[in-house]
Amino acid sequence: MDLRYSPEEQEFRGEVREFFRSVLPREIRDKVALGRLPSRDDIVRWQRILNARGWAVTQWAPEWGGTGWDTVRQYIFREEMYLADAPEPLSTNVTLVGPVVIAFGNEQQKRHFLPRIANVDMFFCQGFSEPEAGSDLAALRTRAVRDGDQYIVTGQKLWTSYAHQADWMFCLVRTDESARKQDGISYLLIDMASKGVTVKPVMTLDGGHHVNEVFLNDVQVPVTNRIGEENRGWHYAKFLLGNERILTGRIGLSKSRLRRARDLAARVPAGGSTLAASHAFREKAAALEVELKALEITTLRVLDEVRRQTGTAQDPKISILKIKGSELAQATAELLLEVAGPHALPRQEDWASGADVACIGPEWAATAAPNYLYLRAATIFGGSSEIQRNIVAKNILGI
Amino acid sequence: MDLRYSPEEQEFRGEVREFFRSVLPREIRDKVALGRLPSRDDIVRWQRILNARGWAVTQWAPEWGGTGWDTVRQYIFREEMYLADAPEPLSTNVTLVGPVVIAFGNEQQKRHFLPRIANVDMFFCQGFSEPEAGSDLAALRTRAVRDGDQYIVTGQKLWTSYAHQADWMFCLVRTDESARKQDGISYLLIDMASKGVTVKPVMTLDGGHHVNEVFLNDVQVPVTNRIGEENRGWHYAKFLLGNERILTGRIGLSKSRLRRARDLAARVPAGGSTLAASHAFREKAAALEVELKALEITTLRVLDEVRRQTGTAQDPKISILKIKGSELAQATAELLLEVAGPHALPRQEDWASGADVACIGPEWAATAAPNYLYLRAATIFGGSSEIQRNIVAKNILGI
Amino acid sequence: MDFSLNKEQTMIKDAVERLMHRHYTFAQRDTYARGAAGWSEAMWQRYSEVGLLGLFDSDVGGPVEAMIVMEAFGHSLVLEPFLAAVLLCGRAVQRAGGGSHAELLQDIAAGRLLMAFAHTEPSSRYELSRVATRATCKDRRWILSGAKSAIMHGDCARRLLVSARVAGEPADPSGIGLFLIDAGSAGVRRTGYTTQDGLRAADLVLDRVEVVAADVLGPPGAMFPLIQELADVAIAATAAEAVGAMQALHDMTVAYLKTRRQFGVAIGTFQALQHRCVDMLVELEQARSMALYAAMMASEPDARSRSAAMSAVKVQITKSSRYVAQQAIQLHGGIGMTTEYAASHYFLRLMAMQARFGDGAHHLNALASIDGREVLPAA
Amino acid sequence: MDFSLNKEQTMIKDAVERLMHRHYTFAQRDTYARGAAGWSEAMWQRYSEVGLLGLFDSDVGGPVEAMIVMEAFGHSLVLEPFLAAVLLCGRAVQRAGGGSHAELLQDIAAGRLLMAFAHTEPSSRYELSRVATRATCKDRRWILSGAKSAIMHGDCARRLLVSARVAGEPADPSGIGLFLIDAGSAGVRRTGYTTQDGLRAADLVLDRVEVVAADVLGPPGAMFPLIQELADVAIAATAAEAVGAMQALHDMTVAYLKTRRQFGVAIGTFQALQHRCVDMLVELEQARSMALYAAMMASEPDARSRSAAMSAVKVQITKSSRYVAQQAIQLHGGIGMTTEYAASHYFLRLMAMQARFGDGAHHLNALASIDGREVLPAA
Repeated sequence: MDLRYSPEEQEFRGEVREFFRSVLPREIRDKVALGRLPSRDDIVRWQRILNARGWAVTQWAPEWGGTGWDTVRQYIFREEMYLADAPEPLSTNVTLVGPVVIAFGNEQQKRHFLPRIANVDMFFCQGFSEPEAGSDLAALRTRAVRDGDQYIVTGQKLWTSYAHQADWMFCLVRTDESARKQDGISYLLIDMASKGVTVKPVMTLDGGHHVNEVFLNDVQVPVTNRIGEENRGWHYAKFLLGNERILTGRIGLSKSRLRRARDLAARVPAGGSTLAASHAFREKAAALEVELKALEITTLRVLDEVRRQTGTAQDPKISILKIKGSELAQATAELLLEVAGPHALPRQEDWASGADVACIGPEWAATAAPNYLYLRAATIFGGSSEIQRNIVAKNILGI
Repeated sequence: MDLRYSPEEQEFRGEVREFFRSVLPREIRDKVALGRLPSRDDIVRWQRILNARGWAVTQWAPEWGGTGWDTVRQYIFREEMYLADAPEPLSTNVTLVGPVVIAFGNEQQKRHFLPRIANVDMFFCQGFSEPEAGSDLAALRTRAVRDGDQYIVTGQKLWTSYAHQADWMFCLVRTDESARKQDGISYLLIDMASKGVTVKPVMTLDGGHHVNEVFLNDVQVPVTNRIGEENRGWHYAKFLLGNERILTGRIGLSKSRLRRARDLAARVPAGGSTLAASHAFREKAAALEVELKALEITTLRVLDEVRRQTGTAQDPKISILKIKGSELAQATAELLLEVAGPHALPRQEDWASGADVACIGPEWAATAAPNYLYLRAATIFGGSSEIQRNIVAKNILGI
Repeated sequence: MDFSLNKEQTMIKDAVERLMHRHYTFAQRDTYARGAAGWSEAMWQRYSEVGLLGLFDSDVGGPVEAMIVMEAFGHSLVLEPFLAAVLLCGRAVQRAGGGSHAELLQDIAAGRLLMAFAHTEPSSRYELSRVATRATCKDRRWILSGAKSAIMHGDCARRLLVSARVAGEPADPSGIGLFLIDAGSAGVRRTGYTTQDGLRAADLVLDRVEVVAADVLGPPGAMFPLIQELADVAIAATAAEAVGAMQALHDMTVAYLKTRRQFGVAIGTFQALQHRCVDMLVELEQARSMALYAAMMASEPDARSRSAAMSAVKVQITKSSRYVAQQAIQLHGGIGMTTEYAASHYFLRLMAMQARFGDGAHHLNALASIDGREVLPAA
Repeated sequence: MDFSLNKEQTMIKDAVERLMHRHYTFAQRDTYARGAAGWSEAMWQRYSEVGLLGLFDSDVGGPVEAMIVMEAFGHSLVLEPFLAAVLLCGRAVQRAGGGSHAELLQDIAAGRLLMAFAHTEPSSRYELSRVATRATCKDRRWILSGAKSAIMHGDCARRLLVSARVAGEPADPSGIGLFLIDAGSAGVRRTGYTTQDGLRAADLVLDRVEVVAADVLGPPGAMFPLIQELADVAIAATAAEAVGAMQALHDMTVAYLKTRRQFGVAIGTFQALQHRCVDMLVELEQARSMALYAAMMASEPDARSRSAAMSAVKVQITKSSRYVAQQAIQLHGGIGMTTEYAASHYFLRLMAMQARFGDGAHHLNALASIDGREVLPAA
């Protein structure tokens, strides 16, 4: 047992850090550092910079562009990415659809889609949730009816991040009404330019446009765009959830937020000195740092088990990473909100969304509220904390 | 609306305060102040002092010795009692069995029992819970079979406070096996000296002897000791629960504990000064004081509604008093434990139980742990916090 | 000790609730918010008609009346500048101006004059005595220079009540004056904007703004006690507003749990969610008690006791608001995240309140700085 | 980065767990606790036989080995003086005594000698450098006078490792020495007692106790760094112990929820209780991670980094222990309150630990006193 990073791992960290330092465009970095949303162009540009270095799809199988790094290196890469204020690689492409195509797509699909996914020549969004299928995802009702070599897809998706920017959507649809609800679902790739696809923005409480309703009205989807077998889509989607959740803790991002809160607190007056000198603030920050440290080690334990193949994606610890990671993301955002104080009051959704407008009050405080607000979704989307607790309870209680 | 105490109420407070100051025996006060258990003799002695003044059974109907005070005065009386470090009047007698006899007993029972209950000539314990009937109290299985003018009672009671000191037990027993579980229960008064009654101590995690198992083996109970109608006992017991819960918050006691924690923190070294000077400690104490103030007003709101007969004992706010009151009792006890620090380590259950033995370490710290420990029961006994939440949920959600 | 309302109070309550019921549905509110002013001039006239705009006057209404109105306003997330113009500026003018500003007061009560309280500054955060704006006296006029920020409804106010330092260091309680200026005066630059909770506000830059002697409120240099009183009035008012908002949010959440179905049942049948609703109610009732305490203590003449009480109020209100608002969104799930649904707007109001008149951390710190076996005055 | 155990570590783990399985059921433990010593001499010999009593020796075992043993001990609530005699005193003698105390070390490892670390005092609370016991040098002998309290297993120790001040003010880190005294020496008065968690302890009064030069450990006046190291070792050890205890308590609670029936069903079917169990698990896993962090950082040579890390460990362990222990009792209901049932004993151990080597508030305060963008050393 040696819980220190090995010299090789430390060297790797240095290499990654230097890479981010040298190639991350300054205007993108500044946006991310200030908590403003990168534009679609920023996302694509950054992903292509990573792809050019061979680091866009690090977790993929090496034959499709993956780096072959073990889980600990993947973690280091992510952590440095957050600390460098770099945007994440586009998660719908990299973490969600790519691995499904690799695992369950046929040769032709892999050759066609994977390079385009890696380079964001196709910008994907995820069509899973529906108005009546939120926490109970398998209750989805969007239907796909076979018609020759096409599916005719009709239904409605909700909470679809990036749908207004995406070229493609990977989508769960019901192909068998008579089966048990998990067993009649298929996994389709849908071209957003298809006739019958309508995207309607859903504005969230931060004032941002992150998510959408997507209406599918007799949309024709070639059967060749189905990944894997008909009616097995639920199992494909579920198969990869574990791996996704390991990263959803986003500890590096929370650490970076905490660091930022401490830096900024030194600028904020309080009690004749600064907020950074207030003991109560310092205890709050220290308590968060402790919890983040603990969660970081919990994460590394899971990653180490995955690396040594002694663990599985069904390990309840993975739900713990999601539960605790989302709480700490919210807590660090709330600390930043506290630091911003009255400077967080002006509502300036355009500025936060990256538009080229003047900022009211100090820039460092202008996204404290929208980030705090949008992060309320961290414990709701991607399997709510209540659902995670149900999963863990089932696994540990066996009831 | 005037939320200040009226001049008459303040005068009343002064009178009560002076009374406690002048008549509370010093050795009893010292025990209570140090968190040690009063003995049976202390309890009886104190109750008789109150009774001599006419203040032992303040909430009872005036014809049976009550004072006729309104609910706000009852509250002031209790608060001053706690702040004076006086023991409570014996709750089993005063709050639990007495009001049931008054409401549902016949004339003869009232004349016989009430004066003895008020003066603790009969020391009562409560025989409600059973091993298989805890939160699900109505599932009790102790049977009473009619045999002429006797009941033959057989069964087992658990968590019976004071059973080892009591002369009498008021007891719920099943008299009809065939009815719905709440409808086959009767309310009996049982002489603890009866043949077939065995008391076995149950030691609790504080090391104290507070509760017992009571085995009832073919115990003969005269039918004249049944209060009210046969099979209506559950409803009698339930009828009075609301009134009891209003007081179970014991805010005065928590306030007194908080005051004590602040006083003692001034004696405890920390960070080159005292714990009382530590900002973190001061914030913790202040936060508790705020919550106690809020709960006090919530309590007074309920009492005011009861006084003006616009409220009922079914008001979900009453469960809130129990939920929050027990949490604050625990939180203040935990703060005292923190103040005591390493001085709380010696286990000296005899000293805490009032025995005449030497105390290890400072006396002020010696009961911090036992009090904290026994108060873990505050959220379990008398309707657990979970049960209270179920009750409120039913009332507000209507599901 | 009496928690009942008297006849006049009951009438005010009924009147406000009737106005809200008729004119302040979520859809109507949305229309007002989208208007140029960001609130409804028609509503303002209605408030005036039922006498609400004169509630700064202690002969007409005290803290209990303010509480009644603010609770109803919180319940409907009212957008109009009642707190800023009436409770704060009206009161300030009445308390400090004496008879000389009777006309101002009539105009306020009649709904003809909007004022705003321009006290907070870009670097003052929550410290009431931190005033860097300077007022210097020259030929019987005062010249004001400095910056003010996050002035509630400062964008629409015709007159501004500005605090400025006539002497002393930036955080000195003594040496602060209050000045009335026209928003259109030379040297006033203001930037109006919408705040997170849909209210309007403004930042001001004052560059050698002239004030005549008649527009000086009270003795310059000695106005800190009044400023502190106004802050305490504001805390009491927002406490009631928060209670109204929390009540509405709790009701909404309970209703949602009864109707939303997942896994084949109403999600209100899940015990974990039920218990969360109960804990929200506990927090709400604790907050309500502290709003009552605030109403009681707002007229306390001893400034130290009053401010300590208001700190306690803010601590509880912040804690309760945070829990109730966060859980309401969580229990609503995705729908709670959208601005189409009312819950998010309640969340925003409850969040924004925390950054006005001192947040929970600020006030807990204030309480912790008081010595004593108890830090709160007795009820 | 590697979380796996090597072969020797796996062997130690198996050996300890085998001992616990065979000889440390709850009933057996109860017998040991009721014995005169309050623990089992036979177990002590068994520990010696499998080599555990030599684990102070850095050639034999490091922090990981200590963690393995302490976790198993926590799981069974072991009563023997392993932490006091082996991890603390053994280590202290080895680190400071050099070769001159080789015999002592052999005796410790063989189970022939029990020692206790007499450092804390009635007024020291959690401040490591607050030592009022005085040592004065006279004719090449040291004379010790003062009082020590809450000395873990100080009642049975034959020799005591006593800290005393040779110079400086009461809280001065410099000026502290470590002295070996026989428990039976003239001038030693000790009061033994049981602690809340069933361990034994003693308070000591030292009245002009003489110590010969050979029994002085290291350079007198410069022993604070070693004391700090011992405190850090103790924190790492109790972290592992707490994890073992929490794991046992969590398992016990889950098992109870499956069997206890109320309202006609197993109470484990109630979602609110299920979720509580999950939150306990979250806290347990967070604590386990920090116990691993402690094992890693215990050998960190930089004292500041090491102590900061241990403060973080104690903060997390305290938080987790508190939650897991309190919820375990709550979920057990009445049965959890009784000493007949094992849960209460776990509660007591987890509670008592908090008052040893600094509670959560003390260590959070320590962390908050460190400046920097991060206060913890990187992993």
